[in-house]
Amino acid sequence: MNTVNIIRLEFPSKSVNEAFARTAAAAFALQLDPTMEELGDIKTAVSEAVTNAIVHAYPDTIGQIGMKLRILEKNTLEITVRDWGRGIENVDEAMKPLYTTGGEERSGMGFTIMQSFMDTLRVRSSSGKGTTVVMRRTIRARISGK
Amino acid sequence: MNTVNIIRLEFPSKSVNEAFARTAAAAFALQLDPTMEELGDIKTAVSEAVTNAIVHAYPDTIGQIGMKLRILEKNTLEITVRDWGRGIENVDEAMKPLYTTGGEERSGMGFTIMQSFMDTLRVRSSSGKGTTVVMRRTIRARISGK
Amino acid sequence: MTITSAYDRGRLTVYLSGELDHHAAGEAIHGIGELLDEYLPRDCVLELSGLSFMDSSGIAVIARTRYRMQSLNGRIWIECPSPQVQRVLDAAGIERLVPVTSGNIGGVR
Amino acid sequence: MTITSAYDRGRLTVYLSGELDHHAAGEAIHGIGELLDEYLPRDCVLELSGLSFMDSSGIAVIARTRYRMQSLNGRIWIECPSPQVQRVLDAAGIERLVPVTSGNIGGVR
Ligand SMILES: Nc1ncnc2c1ncn2[C@@H]1O[C@H](COP(=O)(O)OP(=O)(O)O)[C@@H](O)[C@H]1O
Ligand SMILES: Nc1ncnc2c1ncn2[C@@H]1O[C@H](COP(=O)(O)OP(=O)(O)O)[C@@H](O)[C@H]1O
Repeated sequence: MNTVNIIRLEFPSKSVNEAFARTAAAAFALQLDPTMEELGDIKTAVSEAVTNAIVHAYPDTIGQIGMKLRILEKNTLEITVRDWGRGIENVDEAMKPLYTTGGEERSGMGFTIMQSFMDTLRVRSSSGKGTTVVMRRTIRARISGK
Repeated sequence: MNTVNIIRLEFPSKSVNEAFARTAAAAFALQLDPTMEELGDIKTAVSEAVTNAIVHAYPDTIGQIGMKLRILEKNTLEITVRDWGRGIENVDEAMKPLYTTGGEERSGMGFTIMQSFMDTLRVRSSSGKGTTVVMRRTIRARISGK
Repeated sequence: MTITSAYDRGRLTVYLSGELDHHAAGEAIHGIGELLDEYLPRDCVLELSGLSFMDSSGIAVIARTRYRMQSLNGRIWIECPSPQVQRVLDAAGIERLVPVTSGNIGGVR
Repeated sequence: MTITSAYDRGRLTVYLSGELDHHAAGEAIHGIGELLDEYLPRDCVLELSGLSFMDSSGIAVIARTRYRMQSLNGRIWIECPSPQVQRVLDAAGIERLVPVTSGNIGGVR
């Protein structure tokens, strides 16, 4: 698919950047004229993916997180969140609802929420090398003047 | 000065990204608990710098724009906007109020506004190679609970 | 994120407002824990109308609070989530654990 | 950015709302130009209360509209800018060219 627009971001894995990342993704998504509900879904999914990189990829250090926001043909938003951290040994198991290696502050519902709020979710990971999460959501065209 | 937090962004010089860039900068600036007025000033200065890269650096093509957002010690926000476009031959002249090489859609007030809304403004440019604008603004500490 | 509370005859109402993400979750778990320790309430109401954003970190806060209320042999429910918060509650299937009411219904279970 | 307008006995009021940046400026100049051509007004009021953001591109829109009103031998003023817009008007020194009123004062010059 052709890229209509693309933004690349990079930031350190500080939890204060969770809010920045989801707001930036929402600001970009506005170019597709989403509904409030679609915007909320996108913010939530980004928050989950970025939080995972902060909490799980770099548990004891501050590492770098990359985010790529793309608008593809046919009103599709693609969000890629990438880290160069610990990686996931068994992705299928990690994606199951309630599965978590985190403490009492984690619910094990992050991937489940990304999956239910986005149209597609792809996770690639390699132990010790990092994780890449790619999510897509098509924004329905609205009959409206801006 | 030490860097407390840093975000790097890169995006193509499409005018639709002006709104994205200023919203992203404002979302980051929120970490310094600014007033509405300070937030408005930051958005405006970013809009001017990014618009210049879109309009003047790449007049006939789409090029890349880099933006770096840093929080320094003592509540200071530093914003760097960079392009690899046409460059400015005479920076002193270009920064004068009303000076513009743009058409009727430009006012020649971009640098003047950046200067009056930010504490410091530094412009480096080299003809044919590109322009870098570095702006700083210290956010006054407020007596408030979050 | 901000926590305020009201206590009346055995019922503790905890008002969460702002954005509840992982950055805020530790503070929320700690703050709610201190309130529960102080009042040892029979009912705990999580009033979420002021919460403009919540992700799965909020689910962990709710699950943790439910666990604490169970150990007090008390009841817990959620009131007035915004649409975004409701969608996260739905996706996580929270209603199987904690009832959600859209209005201030009081002693509903 | 959205443009609406009202015309009453020689006075055209142009309501700008949303965000007026370079991305929107071309459309604004074009839209206001068409309104001026249609009504050839004696007074032109730029009512900016709905404008949530404006940068120097808005200054160019105002300057261009002033130029057109001069060629019609008419008057022009700005009404009700938000604080952010007022700060940009101030920084650009627009009051030397176009009066700014905070309320709907009518035929003020
Ligand atoms: N970026 C990542 N790097 C390393 N491990 C990850 C990453 N993302 C997820 N995981 C693993 O997958 C598990 C499940 O993730 P998730 O469904 O988001 O729930 P939670 O974050 O609440 O644990 C995590 O507990 C962690 O073990
Ligand atoms: N990034 C840039 N690349 C090339 N030229 C620039 C750049 N930024 C500014 N300039 C030059 O400086 C002039 C003045 O800029 P500015 O004060 O922002 O006013 P305006 O954008 O309205 O022309 C521009 O007209 C242009 O010639």
